[in-house]
Amino acid sequence: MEVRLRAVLADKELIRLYRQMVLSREFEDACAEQYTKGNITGFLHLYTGQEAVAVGATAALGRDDYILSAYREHAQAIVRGAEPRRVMAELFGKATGMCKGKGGSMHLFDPELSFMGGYAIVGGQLPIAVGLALSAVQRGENRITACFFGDGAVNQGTFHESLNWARLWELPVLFICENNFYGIGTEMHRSSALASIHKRTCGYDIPSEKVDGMDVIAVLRAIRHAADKVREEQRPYFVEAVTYRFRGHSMSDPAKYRSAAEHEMWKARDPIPSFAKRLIEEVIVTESELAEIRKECSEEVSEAVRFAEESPWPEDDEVYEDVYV
Amino acid sequence: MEVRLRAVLADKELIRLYRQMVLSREFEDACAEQYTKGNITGFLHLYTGQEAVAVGATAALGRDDYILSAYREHAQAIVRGAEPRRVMAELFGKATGMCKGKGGSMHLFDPELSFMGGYAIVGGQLPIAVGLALSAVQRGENRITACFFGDGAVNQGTFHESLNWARLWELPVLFICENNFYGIGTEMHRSSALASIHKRTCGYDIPSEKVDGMDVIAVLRAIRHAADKVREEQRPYFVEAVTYRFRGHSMSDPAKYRSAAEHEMWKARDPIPSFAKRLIEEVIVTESELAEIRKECSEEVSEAVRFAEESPWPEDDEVYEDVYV
Amino acid sequence: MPEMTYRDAINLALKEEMRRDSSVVTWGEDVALYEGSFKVTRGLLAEFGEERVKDTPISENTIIGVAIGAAMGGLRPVAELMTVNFALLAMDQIVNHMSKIRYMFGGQTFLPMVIRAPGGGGSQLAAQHSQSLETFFMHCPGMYVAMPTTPADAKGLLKTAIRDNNPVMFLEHELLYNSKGEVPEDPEFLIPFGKANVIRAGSDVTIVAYSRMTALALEAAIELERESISCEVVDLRTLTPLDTETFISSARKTGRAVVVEECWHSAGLGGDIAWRIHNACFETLLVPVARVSGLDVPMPYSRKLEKLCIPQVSSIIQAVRSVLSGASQG
Amino acid sequence: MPEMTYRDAINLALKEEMRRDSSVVTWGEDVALYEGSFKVTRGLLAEFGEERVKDTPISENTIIGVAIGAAMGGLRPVAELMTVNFALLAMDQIVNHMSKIRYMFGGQTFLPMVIRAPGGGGSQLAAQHSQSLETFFMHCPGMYVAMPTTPADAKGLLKTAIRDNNPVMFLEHELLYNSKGEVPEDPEFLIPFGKANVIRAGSDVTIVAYSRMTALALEAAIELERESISCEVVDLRTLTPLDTETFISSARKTGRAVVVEECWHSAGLGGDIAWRIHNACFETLLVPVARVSGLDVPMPYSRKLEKLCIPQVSSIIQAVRSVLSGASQG
Ligand SMILES: Cc1ncc(C[n+]2csc(CCOP(=O)(O)OP(=O)(O)O)c2C)c(N)n1
Ligand SMILES: Cc1ncc(C[n+]2csc(CCOP(=O)(O)OP(=O)(O)O)c2C)c(N)n1
Ligand SMILES: [Mg+2]
Ligand SMILES: [Mg+2]
Repeated sequence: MEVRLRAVLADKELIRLYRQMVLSREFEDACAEQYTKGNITGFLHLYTGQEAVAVGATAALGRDDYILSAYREHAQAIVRGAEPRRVMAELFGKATGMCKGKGGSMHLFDPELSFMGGYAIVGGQLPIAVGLALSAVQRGENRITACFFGDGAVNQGTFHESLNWARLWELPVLFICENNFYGIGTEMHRSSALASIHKRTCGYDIPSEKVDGMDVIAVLRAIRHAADKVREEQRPYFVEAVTYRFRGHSMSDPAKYRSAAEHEMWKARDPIPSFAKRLIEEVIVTESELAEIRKECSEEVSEAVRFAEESPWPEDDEVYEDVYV
Repeated sequence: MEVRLRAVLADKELIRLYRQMVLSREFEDACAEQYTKGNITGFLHLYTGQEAVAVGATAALGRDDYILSAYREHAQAIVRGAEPRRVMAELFGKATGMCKGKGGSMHLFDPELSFMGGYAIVGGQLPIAVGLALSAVQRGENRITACFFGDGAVNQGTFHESLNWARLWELPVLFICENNFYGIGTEMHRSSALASIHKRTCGYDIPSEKVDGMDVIAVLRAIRHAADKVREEQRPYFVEAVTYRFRGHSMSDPAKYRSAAEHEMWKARDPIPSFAKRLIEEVIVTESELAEIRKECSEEVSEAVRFAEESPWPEDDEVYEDVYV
Repeated sequence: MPEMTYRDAINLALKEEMRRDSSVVTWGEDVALYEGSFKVTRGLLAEFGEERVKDTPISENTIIGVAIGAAMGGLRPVAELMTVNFALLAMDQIVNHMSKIRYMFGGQTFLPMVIRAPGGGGSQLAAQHSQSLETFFMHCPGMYVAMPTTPADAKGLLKTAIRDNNPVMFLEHELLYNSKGEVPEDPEFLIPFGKANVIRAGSDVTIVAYSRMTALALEAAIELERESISCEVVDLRTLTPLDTETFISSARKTGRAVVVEECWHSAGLGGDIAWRIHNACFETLLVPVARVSGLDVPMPYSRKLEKLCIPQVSSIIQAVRSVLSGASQG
Repeated sequence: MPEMTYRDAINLALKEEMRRDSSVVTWGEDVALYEGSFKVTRGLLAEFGEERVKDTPISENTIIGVAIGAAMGGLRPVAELMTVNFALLAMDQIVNHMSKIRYMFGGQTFLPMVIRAPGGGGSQLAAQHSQSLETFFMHCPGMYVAMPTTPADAKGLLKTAIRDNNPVMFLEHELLYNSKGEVPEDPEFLIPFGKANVIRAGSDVTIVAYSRMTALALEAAIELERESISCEVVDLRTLTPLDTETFISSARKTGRAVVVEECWHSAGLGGDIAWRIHNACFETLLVPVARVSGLDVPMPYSRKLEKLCIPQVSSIIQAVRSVLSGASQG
């Protein structure tokens, strides 16, 4: 039985979830277009299809809670509050970008938002998340650390070491595995001995659960519950969000390793229209209001692209800055 | 209820187990003495107290089965068939040593014995063991790979990666964790979130069990069973042998972090006299026969020391040999 | 001789060696079903099957460790690291194990294995995906290091690497995969290790380079020829073993040398090479050996900045001009 | 000034900084209860308690990763790697993360952290436990690298490292722990980074060294003085930042230089240093810069062989004699 939306959040907040998912989707679509035009270069990993995870999880976290992610993190940064235009400018490699054009798509970061970075080494962010959680505890800050990573990351040594460590030192880390079934072209059951990811925490005595990552409300509730546990008990918790990416791994991947049927099945579970349907069914919003939101998001993204296009390149001297303090 | 010894092995074999444990013990005692004299240098990690594990496990393995270990491996090599004098010469750094004096205490190796090495990086031997198992399968050889490691190694990334890999590729690896409760001075429950080591295999769907590592017969039976499973099913298996080292971590460690009571409790469970008692009780051997074995072992070890002392140093040119084929 | 890309030349070398010797096997992340992140292993799974062409978990240290064990057990594994940046997760198995096992076990075993890894910068992949780590591998004894520049060398060196009984780090350059050249069809075409290639003869200055840097040096040489500056370009081919003889005799002849390295400048391998020239040609060198190196900064994403960090044809030209004008770089 | 060992000087620096600043914390394998495998952290747990002095699992990559996160979050961690050999298990966090984070995030964060790691050879610990990996760290931009020789420098440099807002690789030498020297008691005694120390003045030849190699160079200089050979010994102190100025002006003055590096020769940092001297002193150098380096082999266990692999006083003396006789090394 699905929960009634109003039992979870106020109308305004529910609408905000919808807006964030749409904004994320629009943003990624614009990225794809700009990549084709050659304005965005390098690796570009889009989040299309997984929006419910970032949006639901972020809504369930406190403003001060730290968030870390991998390289598929545009949406996570934007949902957290990063201005789309500064993210887009970063992807264009412009001086006005979030990281002055030095990081690009895979390395968004904003300490003001407690958004502690996108990392491009699979599994690399996990020990760093544990360290951030430790600093919060030792500094007496009431913030937990939420760390996103993919199903491919669970076979890295750092996954093991970090889970063991977080539990051993009793640190408030919320591990969130976005299981989209593939690490590039390799399906999970071909890389993991135990393909039920959340069960892998048994070796560390860390409680875990699985949630439907295509349902923004389910994600929100699961993360809310998990974050509460982490905050109260000052111990790690693990959530596996089952989701799907509608595009290839990165822009250079046509994703031929997936069957059309599989793809269609998941497309039918697109988190955005399904949430729209619920919002309308529960009379929280009208279709025309949703259309208006979509239009606003689309405009915001167009504005972001314009801003990125018009922004200046970094000065040459910038290359030597930021190596050392 | 203890099993009757003769139900497990023939008398001759039982006596051989005793001899091997005594030889190992004598060998390590001689090492300690030669270290004090300055004939053995570098790190020296003695196996004293853990003999039942190497002896019981090796007796349960086939002659062609690969064995790998960490740096506390003198006994494992000798029990496998390495001549004590060649091991002692190695520890002296002499040209007649098992590895021509290049490896020393931590790097014994003899491919003729399928003894595939002592490794000094905690956890380093695990992926190598997986690779050896793979080669055996692909070459159609009916040998399994037994990999020893300590309780301290289970928190390394390689532990996780290797267990996952061995199960995923269905490789005949027998993981044997010698749990002596300490990694140098750090007690297991202070480094492992889940201090029951054999339970950690739950995340990899690898069956495991725990065995009393102070009882040579218990070890033999457990490893026999495990090795059979591995060989038949061509899948990994995991045994935790609970044991204790009677000395410090290495010669430079006075082991002050352990209480006298704890130490005494374990000393009372010394695998050698307790096995002697059973051999006598079950009328397999007489006390005077055992005394004779002890004398022989002691002489063999003295001979090994003499051999090592009298052996020549490697020639200087040897330093350039063996870097490349 | 047919023309083919560097990518296809590597692919062909793999196929030929796998056909020739059934103990040659390969694995890595996405090398089988996906046919490689850079499509270098295209067709391998189809031809050789799952037994010999395997996808792995994302566990780099273990990818290498399993190769070590398999090599010790009699296979000839070619392990792919998706990019050389991930070799940093496997330094334990590469440096602590692979390079030392034969020696520390007194020569009683050997490791006939190859690690293939694409690397280098220039595609705006930012700091964690743009490294040139050849100095690390050249620094560590106990393994060979090959860095081919041309498709023909890529084929010939990889075949030698696979047949060699020592561990070989085979470093490919991501920006060379689409470059084309003639490649001998002969399945016995091998290029020996430790033989640098004078890829262009010249008399005024010696340029020592490897991998993509050689390609840039060649472009620079062609451009400089218009100004009647004659450059001799030495392509190292393998960093270990290092053919000092060839670049030293070239530098002795020209009296001037420029060393081009894509890696970072500080403690970069170019320092060692420059020192070898200085040491051997002390009397004949007319000016100090110049170095053109990657900038000592993590790689920035923005293409405008990235360009400043990687040696360019223009920076090589400038270095050649400066050694010809006799100025030292400071 | 009190005399103390290098070990105690490091211990004192840790204690002083932990007293001064409660955000300084330390962890590593066996650093707390066991007080360190080399007893460098003696007394720390007793004085500062479990909150600030922690034992860790044997998980090197995570030891460093946790320090990175903690530093980002406002602590000032000093992470100990039991020996530098285990840094190879942590190269992912050290090179892919620690050294790049500030840069790739556009300067929005900084990592005030120190990695302490003892290293070097000479105790018959064999191939996996005897490495000198300083070239790796000097090669990688984005971190500082300190390698103290004397107890006073050990104290002063470690205090600077802890107060610095950049990541610092602080490399101690296992064979120096028991060496003694005078150490200032002043808790504000700091030694700046990037300032080499002319530890002995001389006029005939410049010896450039670091860590234990400086101690050997000093011994060599004393012995050579008996033959009226006057050596100037420059102790680099930090490899990054590198004080090129000091050794270049020394070499310009003496006209001869010997660079001593404990690490492997091929692509060793000594090549870069020798090149810098060559490049800057081209006109004034009388002979090629000589290098005394670790042998390009994995370290053998046998003490007879091990000795041949590590620079000795005698090999430095020989190199000095050879540069004075004008012979190049080839
Ligand atoms: C250490 C490391 N190894 C390999 C890669 C190459 N790589 C990038 S993404 C990826 C797959 C990761 O899959 P997953 O964790 O499931 O994340 P997803 O892409 O599905 O979001 C791989 C292998 C990398 N970036 N880092
Ligand atoms: C990667 C690595 N880290 C640290 C060490 C130092 N070290 C040597 S033995 C040891 C403890 C290992 O304990 P355990 O695995 O329980 O084996 P035991 O010594 O008890 O036989 C440590 C930390 C090492 N050799 N390798
Ligand atoms: Mg995935
Ligand atoms: Mg132990």
